[in-house]
Order: sequence, then C-alpha cells, then structure tokens
Amino acid sequence: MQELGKAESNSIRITRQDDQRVTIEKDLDTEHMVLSMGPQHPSTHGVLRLECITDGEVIVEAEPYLGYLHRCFEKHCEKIDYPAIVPYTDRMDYLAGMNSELAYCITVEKLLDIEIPRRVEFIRVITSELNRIASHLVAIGTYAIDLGAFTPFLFCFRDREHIMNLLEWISGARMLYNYIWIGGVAYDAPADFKKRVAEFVTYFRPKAVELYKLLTENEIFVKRTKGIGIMPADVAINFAWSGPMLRGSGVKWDLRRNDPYSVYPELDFDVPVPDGKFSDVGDCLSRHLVRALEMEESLKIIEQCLDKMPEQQGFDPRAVIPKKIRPKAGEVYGRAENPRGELGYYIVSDGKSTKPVRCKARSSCFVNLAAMKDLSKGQLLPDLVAIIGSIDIVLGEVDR
Amino acid sequence: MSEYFSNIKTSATTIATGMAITLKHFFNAVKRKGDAGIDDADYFRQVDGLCTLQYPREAVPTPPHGRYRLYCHIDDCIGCRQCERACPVECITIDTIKATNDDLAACGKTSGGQQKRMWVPVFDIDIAKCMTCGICVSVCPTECLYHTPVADFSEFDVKNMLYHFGNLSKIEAEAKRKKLAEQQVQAAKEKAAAGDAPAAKPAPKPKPAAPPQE
Amino acid sequence: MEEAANQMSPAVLESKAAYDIIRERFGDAVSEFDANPTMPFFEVLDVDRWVDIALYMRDNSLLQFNYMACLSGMDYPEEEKLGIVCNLECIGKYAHKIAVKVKCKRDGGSIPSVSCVWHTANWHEREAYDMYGMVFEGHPDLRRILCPEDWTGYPLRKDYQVQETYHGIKVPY
Amino acid sequence: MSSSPSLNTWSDALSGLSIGWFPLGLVIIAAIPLVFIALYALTYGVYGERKISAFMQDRLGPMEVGFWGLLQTLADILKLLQKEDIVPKMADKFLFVIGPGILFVGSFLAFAVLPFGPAFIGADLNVGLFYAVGIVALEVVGILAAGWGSNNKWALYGAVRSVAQIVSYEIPASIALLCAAMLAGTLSMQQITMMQAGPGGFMHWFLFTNPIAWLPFLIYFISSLAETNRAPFDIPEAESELVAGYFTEYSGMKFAVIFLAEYGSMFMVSAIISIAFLGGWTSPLPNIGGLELNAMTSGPVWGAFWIIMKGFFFIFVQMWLRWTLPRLRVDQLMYLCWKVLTPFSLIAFVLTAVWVINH
Repeated sequence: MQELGKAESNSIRITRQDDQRVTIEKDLDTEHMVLSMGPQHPSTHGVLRLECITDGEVIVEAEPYLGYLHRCFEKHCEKIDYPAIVPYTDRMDYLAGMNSELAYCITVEKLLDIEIPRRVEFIRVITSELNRIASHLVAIGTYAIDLGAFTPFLFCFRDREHIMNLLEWISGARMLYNYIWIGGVAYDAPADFKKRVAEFVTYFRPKAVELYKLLTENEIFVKRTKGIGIMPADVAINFAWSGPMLRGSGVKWDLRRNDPYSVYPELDFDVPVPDGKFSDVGDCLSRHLVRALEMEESLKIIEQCLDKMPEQQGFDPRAVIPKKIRPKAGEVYGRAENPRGELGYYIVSDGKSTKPVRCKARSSCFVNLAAMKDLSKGQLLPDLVAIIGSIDIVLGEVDR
Repeated sequence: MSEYFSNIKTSATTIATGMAITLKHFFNAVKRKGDAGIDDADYFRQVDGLCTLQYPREAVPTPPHGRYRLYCHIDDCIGCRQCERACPVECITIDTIKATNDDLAACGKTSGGQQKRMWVPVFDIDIAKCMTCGICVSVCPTECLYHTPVADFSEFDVKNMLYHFGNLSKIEAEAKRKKLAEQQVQAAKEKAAAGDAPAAKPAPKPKPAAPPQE
Repeated sequence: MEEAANQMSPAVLESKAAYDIIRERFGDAVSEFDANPTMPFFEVLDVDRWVDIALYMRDNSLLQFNYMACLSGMDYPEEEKLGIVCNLECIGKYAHKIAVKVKCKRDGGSIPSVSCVWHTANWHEREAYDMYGMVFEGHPDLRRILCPEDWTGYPLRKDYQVQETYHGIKVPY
Repeated sequence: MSSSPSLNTWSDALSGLSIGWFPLGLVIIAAIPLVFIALYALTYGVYGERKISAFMQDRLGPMEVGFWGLLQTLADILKLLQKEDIVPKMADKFLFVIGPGILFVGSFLAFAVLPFGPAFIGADLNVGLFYAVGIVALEVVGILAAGWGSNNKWALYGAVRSVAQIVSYEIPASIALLCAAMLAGTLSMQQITMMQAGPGGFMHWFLFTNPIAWLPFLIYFISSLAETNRAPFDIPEAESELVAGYFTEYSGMKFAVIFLAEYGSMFMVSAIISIAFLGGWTSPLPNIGGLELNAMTSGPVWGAFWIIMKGFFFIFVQMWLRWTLPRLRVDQLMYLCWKVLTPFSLIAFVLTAVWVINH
C-alpha cells in the first residue's frame, strides 16, 4: 500500500493498494467556524471581543481584541495635574477604585518623598482591603454566573453592598471614590467607622463560609473548573501574571509581602496558595480558590488595622498634602497589589511641570489577559467561558 | 469504580448542601433588612432575609458627605476660578467681571465675611460632564461649592444638564463690563496724567445683585 | 564612588550588583548605571544586542530576571528619540529589580522585540507601537491593540496632532 | 374507588350537557385542563419562578404590578404582544416561524393524556405513557428548526446541543417510566393512577409500595430536567455561553411562545412524574381509623387539586435546583446520561422486574 498524496489537510487521501487499485478516501467535510464572541456577550465581562476559530465546540484559536473601552487614560494624564489624575485611576479598575488610587498615590509619593501620617496609612489599608473584598466578591459572583449559578452572584452583591455603604460613608462615593489623595486622604474616618467595620467583619465571616459551601464546594462547580486552563508556574511568570492568577499557579508572590508598601509589613496575614489537594495547581479552580481564601486574609488585615489604628481627635488627613504637587525630575515605577494583580504606574516627571510627562499604567488585567490565546487553545466553548471568568478581567483596566 | 461511586456521593452531598442553603434563604424571606443607613447604630441588626428596597418609596439614606449633585451657592462665590482650573473634566465654566470700587457694597460679602470683588455673570456647571470627583469642592476657598444629596436628576434634554449659577443676567453683565471698561480707561488716563496716583473713582449708582439662578 | 555607593539604599545596591554582571558581559553595549533611588536603570546603547542582553538577563543564574513587570513606551522629543522602559525583576531566587531603557530613532526607528524572551512583552510592545509608532523587529503580531486598526498617528507622541474626522465622526472634542 | 359512582354521575352529567347539537360539556371537560395550563403557564409559572428565585436570593422580586407583583407576568405578556415581530433578514423564514409553533404544540400535546382527576382527561389512551414520552420528542424538531432557521451561530450551537441532550435523555427517562409502567401493568395514564389509589393515601403510591421505585423516580426526575432544558442542564440556552441559545434571535410573541412552551413542558414532566410514581390525582392523606381523611379529600375537584399541587411541588423543586446549581458542561452532561443514568436505569428496570415477578 502506497500513499500517493493528500489534500486539504488530510481530509482527502489517495492511496495505491497492493493490487494496484487506486483508492481515494475522503473524510467527512468539516470546516472551521469563526465565532465572534463579544463585544456584547454576557460572559466577556464588558466589551472584550474574542474571535474564536472553532471546530464544533472546540476552540482552535481565540484571539482577543481590545480597545472598545479605551479612554485614553495615559493621554489624559499628560494634560492634567497630579492630584486630578486620582479620579481617573478610579475609572480604570472601577471595581477596586481604592486599590488603584493607592497604587497611584504611593507612586507619586515615592517621587515626592513625603512621610504619610500613620493614621492615614491605616485608613488607606482598611479601605483598600475592604475594596479588595468587594472586588473579589464581584469576581466570584460573576464567575458563578459564568458557570450558570445565579444565586451566589446575588449573595456576593448583597455583601458587597455593605462594603459600598461603608466606603460611601467614609469617602462620599460608592464606586469612584477619589478618596486616597497624594499625601493623605480626603476625609478622616467618621466616628463610628471602626465599630461598623468590625461589625461588618463579624457579619461577613459566616456569609463567606456559606458562599464557600454553596459555590466552591459544589461538585458541578468543581467539575467545571478543575483541570481547566492550567497555567504552569514558570509560564505564568513569563507572562508576568500577578495577583491571584500567579498565586493560583502556585507562586507565593504578593506585593504586600514581597515589595511591601504602606503598613503591610506590620500586619500578619498569609498569602494563600493552592496546595493541589482540592484543585490542580494552576487551573481555574485554583485561581477561584485563591480569591475565596484571600477574602479571609483581608478580613484578618482589617481586624489588625482596626486594633492598631491610632485614634486622634480632630485629625486632619490633609495635613501633609503639598499645596502644589510638583515632583522633582525623575522617574519612578511604583506598584501595589490590586485585587487583580500588580497595578503599576510608571511616572516620569520633568521637575518643572505640575503635570506628569508620562504616566503609564501597567494594568494587571491587560497583562493577565495576554495569556488568553495560549490558555484557550483546544478547550471547549464552555471552558473558554470558565477561563475568561477565572482571569477576572475588568475591561476598564484592560483598555484604560 | 470506587471513584465513580465517590463522585456520585460527593455530587449528591454537595448538591444537598447547596439546596439546604437556598432553602434556608427561601424561608428567611419573611424578614427584611430595612432601610437603615450606614451611620445608624443598628445597621447590622437584621442580617438575614430580603435585602432589596423598593427604590422610590424606600431608599437608603445618603451619608453625610455623600457626593451626588454639585451645587454652587453663588452668594458665597468670590470668583477665584480655582474650581475651574482644578476640574479634571472641565465641566465648570466661569466668567468674572471685576467689581468697581463703588459696586463693592452691592457685590456683598460671603457668609464668612469676606468682601467679594468679582461679579460672576457666568457660573455654569455641566452636570452631564461632572464626574463628582469633588476636587472643586476641596479647592474652593469659601466653601460655596458643595454636593447636595440629590441622586435623581435625569433630564430628557441634555441641555438641561447645564446648570447656570451666575449672579448677573446678560444685560446686567454687559452694563458692569462697560462700566469697568470705562473706569479702566479713566484710570489709565489719570495714571498717565498723575503718575501712579491710586485710582479713586466716584460712584455712579449701585446696582442690585441679581438673584442666583437655580 | 565609594561614598556614592554607601548612600545607595539596599535595593539600589542589589540592582547595581546585577548591573555589574551585565556590564561585565556586555561592556560598552550598555550605558553607565543610573543609581537614582526611585528607579535605578541602565540604557542599552547597542540596540541590536538588546535581545541578547534580555536573554542573558533572563537565563543567567545570577540574574534570573524572569518577570517583566512593565514595558512602557516613551517619547524623548529633545533627543529626537523614542524608547521603551522595561521594569524587570526576579521572582523566586533573588529580590533584585532593575529598569532597562532602549531607545531608537524617532522616525522609522526600530527596536528588537523581546516577546520571545518574555511573553508578556508581546502585548506591551503592541501597545508601545500603537501609542508611539516604533517598530519592534521580530514581533510575531505587531498590530495596533488599543486604538482602532485604521487610526492615523501615534497618540502619545508629544507632537501628535489628532485627526479631524474618523469615519465621518468628528474626533477632537 | 369509593367515589367512582358519584364521580361518574358528575362527569356524565357534565358530558351530557349540550346546547342544541353542540356538546358543550365535552368541550368544557377537554378545555378545563388547557385553561388551567394556560393560566398557570401564562401567569403563575413565570411569576412563581421569579418570586421563588427572588426569595432564594434575598430579593423581593416583582412588586410593582398588582399586589406583590401578581400581575407582572400579564404585563410582560402585554409588552411582548406589542413588540415588533422581527424576523432576521438572513433567517430561513419558514423554519424560523414554524419553530416556536412546533415547540409550543409539542409541549402542550402531552397534556391530552394527563389525567387531572377521575374525569378530567383529554384522551384516556391505552398507550398514554408511551404517547406522552413520544410526543415530547417533537420539541426537538421545533428547537432544531428555531436554531437552524435563525441563521445565527449561537442559536445553531444551542439547537445542536439541545437535540443531543434531549435525544440522549429520552433513554433513561423512558426506561425509568417503563419501571412505573411495569409496576402498574398498563400504559394508560388513568389506570396507572388508579393503581395507586386507595384508602391508605400515599401508602399506595409506587414510590412507597416498592423498595426500588425511588431509583427510577430519581432518574426520571433528573432526566426530565434535562428534557425541559432546566438548570443544571440548561446547556442549550446557556445564557453565559450562548447568549440565549436557540432563541437568541427571537423577540416579541415568538419569544413568549417559546417561553410558555418551556413552562408548559415543565408542568408536563412534573405531572408525568406525579402520575407515574406519586399517584397522580389521588389524595396523599390516609384514612386513619374512623377519620376518613382519604375519602374526604378525594373527588373530581380534589383530584385536580392534588395533581396540581404535586405538579407545583415538582416545579418548585426544579426551580429550587435551578437557583442553586451551576451549569454542567456538554461532555459532562453526556457523561451523566450515558455513564450514570442509563446504567442505573437499566439496573432499576431489572430490579423492578424481579420485584414484580416476586409479587
């Protein structure tokens, strides 16, 4: 038997049999289908568009297309003063505004080299950790909804509502706070704030357990996420993944520990990393698990901060804010641990202007999403949804 | 084979756990969280039960410095334009006319007792552009800009989102401008005539300040 | 020199040590070390060797810069150059980090792509190309990423003039 | 049946009622279940789903239209009626239009053989169960027509998934129902119900008379979820994956028809499972000594009441499941069908056969 030729990627085979008969075999004709997923699709978390080449339900290739929510953050930054950039950073990662502000402010403060009052540091950490919980709640909730479970989503939003109320109380806004300012915060915490946050912590603990039982332990959920979209640790580092994504791959890397800022060195908390018992290290379930466990760590941090926060009557949180923010010439790359990973700002100042020459935001989602193409290869369409959900993108941050 | 059965078992138990949780919530639906504001002492009193509110009738009260609609109390505005410069989205438009010395009394004082030196014929806030960041509020020296707890201010016409706060009508503004120009011309003449003598002008007639437009 | 070294913070000293290894290997291909406290960096002077340097930095057992935190495009109008700034660090063995600058001509300049060294550079370089217009040689898929494919001009260049209309839509707002 | 004579006179009287040549009584008898279904499906199925989901999720649910939002579904139907009926330009118009029709007809045809009481039955076929199982398969055609006709990739995905799912799950479902048929020794729905009636109330139901019956009962319940595309098997309309599955392109009244068909078939499978295993319209209350609870709660009206209650109970369980569980993946769905439910249903079949022989 001798093969004479093939055509159209092996679907037609021409062979010569031993008795000199020539046979032409033809497979069932199949074609790849191009499926445009998004920008309006329920599970692309905003306006991400994935151009999927599919073979039936199997994704041959999924190419992300971004930019539908591009709002020229970096261009804007070159036109406005340093303090006026803060509300724009809110609008990047709108689910974790406090963390974005914190990252930006500590970057500029590095450039300015100013000392922040201790109480302000604690207020910043409390608010940003509250915001981290809120952000993880949305991540978990929307992940549940991606996988078809509606109820955990609403439970998450119910609890997030309390955080939103707390943050509105302290900052005046529910999502886009403009609360953490360069050199301070906008307002001092209200008198009862500590008490209410402590109440929230006691309220939230059992709810988190309930959520864990309802969603994370559910066998269908585990089956949908375990072993899907596995990212080995070295590849994850090469893709510069950060935050829960990198920790999901088993790398114990948390900027709050590894590149400490604010008062984090004083606080006692764990960096949860999956151990491979409940999930396969690096899969969607690990990433989900890291988020679920991180909420508990955030609660711990908040409790410690409430204990340690110095009480000061008539405290002025704006005391050390410079009148005119004009950093000396130089450049800085500052970063903080966002709920979604490392949020970095590269800021260049020329020393003359009150506006940055360059302000690049290294957004965690943008970097994490870059691995989408490699992660989705050969997966089923429902798994693609699970993978996108586990990356936990906020398109505001991806497109900036 | 044992894995097969253990799988079925874990599925059954975890599904049963989940269903128990949802059923508990179903029976808790007789309770309601209520509309306690975050600054109420018993905010976390009712943690189970329904948590949504029927909005127009029930609403969560807004906290003290909640940032909702930007409002300018023009009587206190000294026309320093700091808010206009600070606004990142350029939603504030201000036009000022320097008050002539004889008009200072008519121009009035702020509630803090500061003498106002500017007429503010145009103080427009494009509330459709405003992103309620509150930077303008923080830079305002007389605290005449603040946020009111009005959350619902949608309009059918986007033009209605342009709020006018100026304290002079167009005609009045024109008169003031003319007057200022005349005086400046006169002052320049005097200056040319008498070196740097301070410009002291006679007062023609004071004009009442127009009521602030809402 | 001794005194200057004494004033450096431990983090900068670590970067300096890493830089010394690179300097030893590549000599004049890299510039002097800029030991500023906020972001210590060096510049790659021989742009063609940038990929070699990147590979060396990633794979040398004493350096192991396996994590590219950020790659930002930059415009240097007074030098008539465009450039990139890479913030590199090591996850795992060491805790050092360093920034690398690579510059190219402002018009038609090109920089070798390091997306084969760090996968994450792929999208960062696309973004830098999108915003500044420098070409990354050897990039597998150099397209615009945030702006529309048919956008004219490179928005973050300092001399950027926004186009009047885009598909009949007025652009300047 | 103690109540049979009075029942028969009642239904005989009703069927004898006629205005001139027009057999009004017969029409009424046939129409009562349908009117009920329409009312149920139109208003209270959807309303119930919304309220139940709301309460499970700590929400209020619809509250504005009518007292506690009772008229919400009517308002929705009115809204859908007023909507423009859009047929996509590139759609296969014939299939696109006929799809929801087939779906609707398919899901409501089975109601013909469902006994809603000793007298309320559209057609007491001697192959009632067989007919009910068979006619449900008609839905597949409707779904495929809708999905293919839409000329939309998501709809096509949904349709193909749905066909695979429904056809596969017919097997365990049918075998499970066969167990009930074996226990009853008949395929007539009415007779299956009769077999489970008695003074002992629920004691006579197949689920409780037979030590194995819980297995086919469970299997049929799970398969029925899959057949009606309910969560966790709502893969054909998997909202977060396929936008809306096979009815992505539908709007207005066509959408409403698909929606109603879904709720109709939900009730249908709930009624079938009640008939096959839980005694249909028979009262669950036993006669305890002198207290003749069973006799008191039996009768034509009571019969309708009981089967509707049983149906509602299963609908509640379906909703309860839906608002608790995530969705399975396509291959897991097939795994569940072919590797879990089908073998177990065969085992149940054999065991039931052994049990029947020994009794």
